[in-house]
Amino acid sequence: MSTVTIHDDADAAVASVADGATVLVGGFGMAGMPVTLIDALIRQGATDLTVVSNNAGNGDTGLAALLSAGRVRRIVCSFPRQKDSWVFDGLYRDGRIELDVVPQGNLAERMRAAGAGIGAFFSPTGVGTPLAEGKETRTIDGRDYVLEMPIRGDVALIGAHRSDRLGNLVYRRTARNFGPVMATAAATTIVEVREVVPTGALDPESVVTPGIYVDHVLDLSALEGDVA
Amino acid sequence: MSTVTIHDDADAAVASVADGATVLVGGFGMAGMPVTLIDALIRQGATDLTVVSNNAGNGDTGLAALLSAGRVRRIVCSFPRQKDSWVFDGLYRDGRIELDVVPQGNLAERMRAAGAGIGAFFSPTGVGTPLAEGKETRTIDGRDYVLEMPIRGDVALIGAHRSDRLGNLVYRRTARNFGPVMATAAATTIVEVREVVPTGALDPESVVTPGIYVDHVLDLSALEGDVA
Amino acid sequence: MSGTLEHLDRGPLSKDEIAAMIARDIPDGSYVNLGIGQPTLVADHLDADSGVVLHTENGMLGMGPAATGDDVDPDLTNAGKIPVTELAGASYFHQADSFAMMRGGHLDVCVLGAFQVSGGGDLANWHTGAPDAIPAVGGAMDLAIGAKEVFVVMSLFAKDGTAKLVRACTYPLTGLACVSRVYTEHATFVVGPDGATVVETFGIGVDELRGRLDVDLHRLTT
Amino acid sequence: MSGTLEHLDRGPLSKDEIAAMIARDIPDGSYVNLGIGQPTLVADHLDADSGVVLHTENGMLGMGPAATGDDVDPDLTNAGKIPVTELAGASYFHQADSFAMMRGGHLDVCVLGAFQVSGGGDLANWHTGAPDAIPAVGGAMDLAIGAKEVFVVMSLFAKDGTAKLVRACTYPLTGLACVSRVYTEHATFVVGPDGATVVETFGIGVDELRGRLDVDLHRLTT
Repeated sequence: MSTVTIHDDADAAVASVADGATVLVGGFGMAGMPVTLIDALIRQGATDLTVVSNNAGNGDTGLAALLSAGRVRRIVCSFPRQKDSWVFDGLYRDGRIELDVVPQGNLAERMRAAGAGIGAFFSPTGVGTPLAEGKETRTIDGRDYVLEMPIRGDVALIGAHRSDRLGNLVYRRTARNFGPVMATAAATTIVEVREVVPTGALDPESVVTPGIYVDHVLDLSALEGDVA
Repeated sequence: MSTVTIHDDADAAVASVADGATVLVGGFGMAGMPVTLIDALIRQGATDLTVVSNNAGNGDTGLAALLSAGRVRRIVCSFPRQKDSWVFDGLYRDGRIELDVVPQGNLAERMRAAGAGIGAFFSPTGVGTPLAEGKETRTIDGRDYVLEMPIRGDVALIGAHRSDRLGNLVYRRTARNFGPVMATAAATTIVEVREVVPTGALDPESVVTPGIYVDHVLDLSALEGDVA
Repeated sequence: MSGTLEHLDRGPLSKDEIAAMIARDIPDGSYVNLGIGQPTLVADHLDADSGVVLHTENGMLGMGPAATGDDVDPDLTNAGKIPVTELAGASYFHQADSFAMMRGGHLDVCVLGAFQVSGGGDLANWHTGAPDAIPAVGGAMDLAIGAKEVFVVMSLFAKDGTAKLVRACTYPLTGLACVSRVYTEHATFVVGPDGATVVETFGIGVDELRGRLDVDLHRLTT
Repeated sequence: MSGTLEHLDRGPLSKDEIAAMIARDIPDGSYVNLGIGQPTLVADHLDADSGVVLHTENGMLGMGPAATGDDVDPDLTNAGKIPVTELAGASYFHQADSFAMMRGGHLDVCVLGAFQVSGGGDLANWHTGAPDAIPAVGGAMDLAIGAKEVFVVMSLFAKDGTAKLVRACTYPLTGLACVSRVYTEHATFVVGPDGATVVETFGIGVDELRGRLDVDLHRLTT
């Protein structure tokens, strides 16, 4: 449905996230991370979450704060260990969070598959490594592949640069990263943008995420207005 | 290699196409069809070609002219039969061309798979139909899928709107269609563009085909200058 | 609705009346793909303020009406290669992305023509199976399995009088159990796992339909 | 080159000298991905007119040097989350497209660090296997199997003196038979199906290397 809801209230934007949901969280490090939506999700209280994200939180804000609040049962990511991943590191060493490490390209492609209606695909990444253990393998045209399954989200929380009122999105520089893929892979996609522009103001050639993939848009410029 | 060659001579742009090559030909109908490159390929003389394209030629120009010249042994396409596909229709009824009909989405996804290093993928399209006969099927999460294999090209001939000198491409409106996917799926990608602009003149956010996928660019504006 | 509506005081629907009925059944704000031919007529009956957004599988959301005069642009066509226009809020994407959108279940409705539909919702619309026919499938198989709801618009009977709503398709299939509604000049149907249910009839009654169709027909129940 | 070059009149290479050697071995016009850490140094040794284009797997081609001062933009980082700059002719793309580019074999060279490399070119660089280590793979496995050529830069010996060029990796693998060249402070190697061949040595001879490494070492032949 093209009935995108534009919000000036972060709490309203994330109101529907349920306990036990699988939440796709955009961002590569802090670039593209939907910090305002994550803060609202912490206030909202949903718990027992599975989070799918490239990293497992940086510093003490954003995804790290959600982990710190004890809301995440399991995290699926490619690169949890970083110099500023102390929140995750502590939870993991204490056995308080499950970790599923997925190579970054397989992580992206598995979410793309979910969004694109692909049932499964053969990837050459990870063949012969511990991350392929227990997975079906096949040799095709002389090359070895591992069968990888889609990763679907109940909800995606992503950050973008601008949205129009139909939810068409443009991103900025490498903050684009996982946003476009996650938007396709979740039943409900919630986006925070720096600015909502009138429909028709975005160049149709340059729209990266068509509004069909977007359900809720949080207009950070309206939010900041409220706060000021 | 980023050593893209910019041509003002269509014959030079297609000089390397070999007999027996698999040639991916862009365009949906005439929109995005690289007519000038195809005309040059006819002059170049390569024969016994397999052509992969959405249609099997329209009218008497472009792909239809290549078929008419007897250079195509086999065509892989989704929609050969159209009101102006008389060239193909005649060859097919005379048994002078092989036809492999592939659903349009599978055609696009199979070329994407080739470009993306995916060994094979399970598609729900075509399950239970004659176009899935003889193919492996599998039920995943309660849904039936058919295993589809990549389609690779030796050469892609595509049309785009503009290129910079590194081969970064932008398209225009629905003429984009198969161009970006074919550029990724061929060993050598040859593009005709209306205009070559200086490197740096295209917005990096709006580049649709990064130059890494492009080998030869024919600058139609330079060509038209020659002709005039 | 309490029971099947039998409109016996009028004749069959015109093509425009069928298109209007389909338009009425498309929820506001839907993302919709209209197939080539008769389905295209539905666009003329969608309210401008319905918020319905049209997808064309050659790579666009936000497609506007057919282009005329100076608006004709060879770079902008629909799936039938007819020049069309662009609405505010449109976007363009390549073929793999366009069919990912379709196959991934993101379109709400697609409207297709058909040679045959079975009571269970099987669709045959790409190939007559005739030995001299040139097969051409285009995006039909992707649309059939991709959209959340597949509406078929067709004449109820072929030119030779054969019924096109059937117990089992005899033409080569486009998709299995994919159609949810069928719109014809004589009647509209819901089809699917529970078989075919007659929603409304026009100039013919359910009992007479039963006599002319080789498929179990249910009446709507309250 | 006629035979392995043994530079016995000098000491081991510095990190900058290693980076310069790698830069020298990257053909002009290559599309290159430089891994986090020591591989990043290679960028400082690429000629501006070499036409080499840098890929960063978080979604960019045409990456420029690290950003400083007012050029720092939180929306523009490399794979190590370091702020970087954009060169003319750059382009941005999402993660699925970025890894399609990598997995699809379109990058000419990637340069990675390693814990271990085998003579056959197996790579271990993501996990020490220690029970208390937190595994983190990032794009390493995709890069290992994706680029046309994978160059490894590493110290030849670990801090405890153990050789890192080995007969068979004991650390968990990143990729099988994927590395083509290995650059270390003491020597550079070609590895692959024919085993390890010493290309050049620095401050040590091939025979001494043979004594310190548990891997068959070939000399370059003319």
